[in-house]
Amino acid sequence: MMKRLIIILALAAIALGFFPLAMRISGDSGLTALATHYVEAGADELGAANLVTSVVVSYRGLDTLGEVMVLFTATTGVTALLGAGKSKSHKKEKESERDGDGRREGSELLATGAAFLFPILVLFGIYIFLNGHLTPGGGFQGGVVLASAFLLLLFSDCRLELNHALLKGAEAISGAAYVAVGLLGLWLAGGFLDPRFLPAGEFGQLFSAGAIPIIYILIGIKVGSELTGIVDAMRRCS
Amino acid sequence: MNEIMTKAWYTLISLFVITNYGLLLGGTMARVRAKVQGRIGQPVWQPYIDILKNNFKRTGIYHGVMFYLGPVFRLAGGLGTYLFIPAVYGSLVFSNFSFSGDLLLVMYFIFFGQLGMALGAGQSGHPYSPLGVSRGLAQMTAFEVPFALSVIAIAAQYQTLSITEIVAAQQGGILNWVAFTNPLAMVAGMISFLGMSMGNPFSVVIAPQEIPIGPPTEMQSSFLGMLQTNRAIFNGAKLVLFMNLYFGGATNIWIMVIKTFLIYLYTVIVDASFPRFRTDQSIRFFLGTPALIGIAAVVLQML
Amino acid sequence: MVSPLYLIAMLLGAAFLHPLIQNRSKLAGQLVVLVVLGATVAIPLQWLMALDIATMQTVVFQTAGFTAPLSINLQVGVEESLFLVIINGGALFSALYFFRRRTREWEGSVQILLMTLVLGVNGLVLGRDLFNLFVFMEISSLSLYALVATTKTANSYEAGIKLMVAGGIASALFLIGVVFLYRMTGTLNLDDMIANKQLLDNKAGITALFLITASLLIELKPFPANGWGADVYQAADPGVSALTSGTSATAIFFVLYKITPLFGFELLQVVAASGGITFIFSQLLAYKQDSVRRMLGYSSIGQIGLLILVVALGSLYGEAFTTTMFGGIFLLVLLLGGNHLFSKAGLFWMSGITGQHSLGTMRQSKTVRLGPVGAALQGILTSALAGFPPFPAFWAKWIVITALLAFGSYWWASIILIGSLIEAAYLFKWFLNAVKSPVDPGTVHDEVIPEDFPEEPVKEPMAGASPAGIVARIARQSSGGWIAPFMATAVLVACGMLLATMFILRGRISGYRDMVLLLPLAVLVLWTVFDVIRVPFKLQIGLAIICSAGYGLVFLPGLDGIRLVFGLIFIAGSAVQMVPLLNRRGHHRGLAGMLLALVFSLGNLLFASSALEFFFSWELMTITSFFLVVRGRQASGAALRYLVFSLGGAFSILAGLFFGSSPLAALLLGIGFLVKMGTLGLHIWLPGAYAETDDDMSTFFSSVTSKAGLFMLFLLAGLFVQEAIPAGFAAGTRLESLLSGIAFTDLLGWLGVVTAFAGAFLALFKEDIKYTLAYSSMGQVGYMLLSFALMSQLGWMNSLYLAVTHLMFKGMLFVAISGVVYRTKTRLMYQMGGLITRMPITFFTVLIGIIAVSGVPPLTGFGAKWMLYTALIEKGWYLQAALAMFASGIAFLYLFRLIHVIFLGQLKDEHRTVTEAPIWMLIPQVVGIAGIMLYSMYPSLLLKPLEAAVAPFFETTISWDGYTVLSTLGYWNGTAVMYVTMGVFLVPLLWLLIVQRKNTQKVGQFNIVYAAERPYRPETTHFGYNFFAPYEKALGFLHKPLATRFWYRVVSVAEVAGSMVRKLYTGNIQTYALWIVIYTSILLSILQRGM
Amino acid sequence: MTHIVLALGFLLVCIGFWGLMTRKEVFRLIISFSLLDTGVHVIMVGIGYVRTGTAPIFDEALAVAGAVGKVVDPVPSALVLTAIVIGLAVTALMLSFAIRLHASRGSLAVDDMKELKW
Amino acid sequence: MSQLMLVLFGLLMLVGAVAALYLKDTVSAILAAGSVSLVASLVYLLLGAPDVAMTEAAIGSALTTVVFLFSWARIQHRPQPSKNPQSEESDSNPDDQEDHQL
Repeated sequence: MMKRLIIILALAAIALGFFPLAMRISGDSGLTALATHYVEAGADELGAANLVTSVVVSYRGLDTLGEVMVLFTATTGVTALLGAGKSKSHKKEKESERDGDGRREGSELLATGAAFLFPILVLFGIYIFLNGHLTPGGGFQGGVVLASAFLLLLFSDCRLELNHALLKGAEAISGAAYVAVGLLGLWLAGGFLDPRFLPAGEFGQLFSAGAIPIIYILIGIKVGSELTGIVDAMRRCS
Repeated sequence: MNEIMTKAWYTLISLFVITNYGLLLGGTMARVRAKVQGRIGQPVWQPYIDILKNNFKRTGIYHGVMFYLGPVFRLAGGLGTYLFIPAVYGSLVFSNFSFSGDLLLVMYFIFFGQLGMALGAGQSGHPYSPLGVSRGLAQMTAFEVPFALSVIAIAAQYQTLSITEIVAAQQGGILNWVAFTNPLAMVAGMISFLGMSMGNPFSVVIAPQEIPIGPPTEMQSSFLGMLQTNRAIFNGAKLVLFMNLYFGGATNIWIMVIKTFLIYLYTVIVDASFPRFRTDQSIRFFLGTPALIGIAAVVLQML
Repeated sequence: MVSPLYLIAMLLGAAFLHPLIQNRSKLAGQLVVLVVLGATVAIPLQWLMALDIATMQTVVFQTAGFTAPLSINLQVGVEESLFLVIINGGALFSALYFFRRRTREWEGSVQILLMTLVLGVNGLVLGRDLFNLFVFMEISSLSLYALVATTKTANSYEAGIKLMVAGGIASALFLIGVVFLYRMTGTLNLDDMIANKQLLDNKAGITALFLITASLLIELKPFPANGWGADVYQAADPGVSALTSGTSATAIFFVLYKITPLFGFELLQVVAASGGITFIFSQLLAYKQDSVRRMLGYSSIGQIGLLILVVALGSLYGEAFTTTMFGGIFLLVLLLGGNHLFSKAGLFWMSGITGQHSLGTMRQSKTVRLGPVGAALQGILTSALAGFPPFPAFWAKWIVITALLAFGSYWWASIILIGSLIEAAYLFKWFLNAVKSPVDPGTVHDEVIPEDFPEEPVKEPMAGASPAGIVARIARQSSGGWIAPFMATAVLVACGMLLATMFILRGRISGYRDMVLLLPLAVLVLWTVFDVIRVPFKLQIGLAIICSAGYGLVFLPGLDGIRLVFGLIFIAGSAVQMVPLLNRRGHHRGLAGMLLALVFSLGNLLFASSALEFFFSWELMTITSFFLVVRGRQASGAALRYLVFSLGGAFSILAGLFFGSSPLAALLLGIGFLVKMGTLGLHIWLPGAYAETDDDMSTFFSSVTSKAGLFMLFLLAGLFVQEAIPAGFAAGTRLESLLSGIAFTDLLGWLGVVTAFAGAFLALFKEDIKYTLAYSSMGQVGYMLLSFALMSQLGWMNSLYLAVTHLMFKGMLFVAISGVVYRTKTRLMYQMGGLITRMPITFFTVLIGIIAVSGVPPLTGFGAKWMLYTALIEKGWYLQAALAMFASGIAFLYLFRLIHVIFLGQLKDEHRTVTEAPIWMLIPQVVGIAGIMLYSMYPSLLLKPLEAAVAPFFETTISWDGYTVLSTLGYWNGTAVMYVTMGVFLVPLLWLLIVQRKNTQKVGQFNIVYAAERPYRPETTHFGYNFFAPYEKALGFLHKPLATRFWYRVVSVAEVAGSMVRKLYTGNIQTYALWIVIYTSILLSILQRGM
Repeated sequence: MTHIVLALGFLLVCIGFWGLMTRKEVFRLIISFSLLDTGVHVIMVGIGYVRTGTAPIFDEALAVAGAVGKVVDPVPSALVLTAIVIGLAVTALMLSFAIRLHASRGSLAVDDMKELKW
Repeated sequence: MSQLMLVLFGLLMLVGAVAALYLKDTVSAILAAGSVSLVASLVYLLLGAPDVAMTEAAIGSALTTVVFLFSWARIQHRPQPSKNPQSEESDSNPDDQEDHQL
């Protein structure tokens, strides 16, 4: 009880500390200088309708690259932690399950549904990251949708072995390609990750905004394969 | 060259006097002691007989180099101690080699003989010799403390460490003696003198000799003779030193004889009337009251 | 200039593609990692070449074709480049370390994670965009999280979760802070934000800044919110710990460093306090640790705390730091950070390679842990971490303390020094545990006396002597794993040498004399090379002797006065005392070099022209002598004490150097020098260090090294004349009149005489001969101190006279005794006896030695006594004189015992075949005897030069009459005394030899008193044990180890504090989280209260 | 509006902290953690909010000219996007640690995680 | 209007959050936490951040929940440690021994 009291006190102290922060901010003070610049000039500079995308992919492209890296690191860690056991013990477990009563497949309905939904989800995912520069959404969201497509497959059949080589390959190649696009920006345009080495195209069209769609495609593939990897490493037949 | 010859003669005379005086004093005191204890005692010249007898023994047995050299060290220590003290104030003959060093030299030269003897005894291989040495040295360090304090008080009083000058400062009447100008120093010094002469109550040092072992047993013939000679000289030297320090020194040899006799008598009387301390008791004793008296003497000089 | 974006792109690409490469070929995968990491070191080096270092030039790189603040930018400057070089260098060595582990499936991921980690930290260092920093922080954190699990133990998972929770909280705080900062300043760019700093100058702004700062601090594991950190260090693979403490923490620290320009006064104070508290408490905690890795972990936490403290203080006291030393705060941070990175990583690797887990079990297992190479590496790394010269931390420590004291920030300075001391204590404790030989219990501080008659002396089992053991050791030492710590060591050594050259020379190479201060380092390097190419030991020592002689010939003639006297003691004395080492057989790696370096650093004390140069030599002396003490068979406990006390003294000196000539300076410097001299109260290191050192090297410590403190006292004598109690203390009270007028010299005088007494008294009761001599040396140094404190011509002359003669007779005694110990294989005196017949020359040496030491005329010792008492009485220090006399009487006791118990009495059966000491040990003895005899015969030969040496300081009070020296009180004619003594000695001798020649006869010792029968065992007739029993009975209460007890009390206070603080770390993840919250909330409320 | 959102965010953060410090099971800690994360994200988005603003996506309804004042700040949105993904990464890694811990210790109770201390 | 909705959503989120902490059944707790994210994405929509809303919905509520469920399933599947609590540690001991030999 004492401890809870201390916790409450400490949290209250922190909340009290936050108070001046919150009081400082209001929704009426308008945009910051930086945001104003983005809003005013962002569309011209990059030709992407979705400003958030401009910021994410281009202005703060290094962040996004780092973010991909974070995900990659996490995937590496997760597969190292969980996949490591798989190579020996996990396989054994699987065999024993196959022999024993653990042999439970996903329900018939789920299997059929998955087979039906899989291509649709994949297409949807691709749509999301292709249109990232025009509408809400982008590489990450699309990647998640892609991953969920695979997730569905995994749900439907727990013995399904994904093609790890392909997954890894896609992950590695798309990552490297992202870096390569960044370097192209450095060589052909203003700087690293500058998408403007491709023509800006017509504002609001699919093929516009320079290399932003390409970057989002690569991110989508990369994120999709990474998340699939994580989920795959974590799953167990249940 | 002539000077050196003269000095050599003087030295011989001085040594001759002190040796004979020491031997006779020893003989006399042995008799006094016997009388006190109700015995007849030995003749006064017994020490001469002992020394001659020992020196004419046919064989002298020794155990090794240090054993051999022990008596030599001892006698050299006695001779040296005496020779660094001016025995009679104003006398050229008895000024000895006091020009080579002051009181400090004498104080430290006393160790020379002690060390040599201790080493010689050590090589005898008998456990009792080092036992005696251990006791003797331990006690020595203890009685040195009041003595040192007393000497420092005197040196502070007269601002000199030269024995000759200390004696000179005490001339001109009995009241100029340190014994009266600085009684505390005198008391401390004279108590430590009791320890130095190793009579009762501080005689546990020579206890191992009383059963038939220890240096007088181990050392015999000419070695023992040397030791006995030394005892006479060394005794004389110490008496002279204390006389010089506390009792105005002597302007001629007779005064010296009287004064040293009285000092010696004092130790013998104490010796005869006290039982014996254990070594640790005597150490504590010397570091107690006498040391405090000595400190008082020194502090008086500082004020 | 290579764009930093290539660096990042390269790392990214390599990490992404690594799985594919790894699939094809493992070797290729490893090569890629090595090449990429190598490039991460090479690229910053290229920047350094391109940048203008003098102006700390920076170049900004934009991304995405827009300029900041629109886009993210990276900044490459001198600071960034230097930090990247060290951080990436550490990571590169880590990669080498990981390659050692040929473990299966982890290999690929470890390599990837290593690269992602490096990417993260590079981004952290280069990035100038706050949110971008967050992303990079997450990259490096996640890599670390995953790496922690490499040991795959439950503990590592537990630690990983704790780490992630803490890291998660930190990230949350960071995010909130960043977004509020963005809202308030309208930018995420750091430079923009610094330009608009005034926008943040309100409660909300500071709070937002604080959130970021708190997040960084939490990542850097502040006390008390750092339990998870220690857990991680304990559980993770040492390689990962090395990355955590070195690479990652250093980079995050750099972020903190980057954002400090944003901080206001209050925030800086809070940060400084947090850093300082973390530093001191971590050291306390580490001291209490039994787990090596946890200990190292706390040490890392503490070091980072120190860095934080330094940066915050540097910003607070800007001017003080920038003006005191070139480069200012950045140089400091670089030195401290780089030093910590490499040394700590190296130590972590060492602990991993050797599998050292727990200090406790190391103590139990009786195996040699480290071979010579390992010991050397660990020794260097430990010294570097503890801040010994020439390693970077030494210079950093110097700058920090200088600046802090210049600014008057005494508390911080003392906290840093105390913390460093504790750190050195436990680091070296570990070092000793790791290298010590199996016979060393590590607790020997005093003589060890067996219960009764001992069994046969135990022969030291040859460690790893069995073929299997040898093979195993070679395999262990040649395996690739050593590369990483070796590289770290190499980097540290190289940097250290470079810095030493930089700082010491400071561009003023005007001749070879300026190089003299660097000689010890050169010697260490050269002799290490000798060891590597297996130059025979005797040749090494021979060269060392020649070199010291050469040093003396080249450099000493330029000196005069007191310096020359000490120069002769340090150099000539050492050269002579090296001779016994020629007696050794086999290889003794590092011994000759260390010894020569010690001699040279001692000599260099003479040439130091600035405080820094002096302190450099002083510390060099400390560390080299420590490594020499360590070599003793059972010396590790004693060595540790020696080190801690020496270092404590050195720190006291360091502090004292900056108080000008105030009483405080005198106090601090005095304490430092007195520690070295081993005066009473500060002496408890002394007996062990002198005695437990190898027998043939004790003599250096006793007769040479102990004089260093004395020399410095002489050099700074002016300081000690002043009154000890500053004016105005207790003004107006009676206390003032009582205390005023007490000068330091009065205190020193009493201290000296009490030391002299205590040394003699303690020596009295020792059965172990080397302890006897050690305490004897302590007593002798007490006399020197007393004489010095007299501040009179005669006093100083005596002090120097003692220094010179003590060198001769104590050196002689130690060498002679080492010969005895060498032959008899025991150090306990009562186990010897009767050796005079077997070792006559040694006996003679000892005889001369003890006569000289005890001050019995006619040998040199008396001169010292004469001058001492004369000077004391002249000065009016009567009571001191009396106590000194008592002490010298007691000295006589133990000296007699020494010679008697060893050489006289009964010869033991097992010593009947003992032969005279080897020739190499006799040579210095003969030299010593010759010296003593010469000076005894003609004291004026020594006295007159000494008189000249002190002539500039005092009015003369002595005069000469032929060979007689006259003082105001008395006189002394050493020559005459010698002649008289010879005369009175020769007469009886000749009497015996000539007159009584025929009738003397030598018989065996049992012949008389035992009537030619032999007692059962010679031991029973040899009175040697507890020789001065009556003294013990009478005054034994005086030799209670009060000082030892006092210092143990001090240590136990530290330990109790450590164990109390330890209780904070319950191991409960929620408690840890709570601590984080409490830490944040407390700092926050302090901060807001301060507004 | 902004203040409500900020308060909501802070409350979520506090609930997250509360769970982190009181729930006795590692799995719940991770859940608390993701709540805390959500709270942080809410705060961030709340800060980017501008009264009467719409999404910063230009289309027929929103022309580039005069968009200032009509749109919310795109920067926090971009930041949150990144933060969410990072949060997922951390959560996934935490979960895998939890799985391994459970596999080796057999327990996820916080009180059983006391091997390492002092 | 939107403020009202915001408050409503906010309350929903808080309730969900508390439920996620205090529901006995872990799966329900996971779902509650997921629902908090889901409502959060609605809040983001209200706040004019559809990108964030989408991401939160996809990642925060969907994927995270799935990952939670998967790992919970995995933990549930093996309530007992493989053999004894120290097994994994003992597995790794060969590593450490290798250290000693090297």
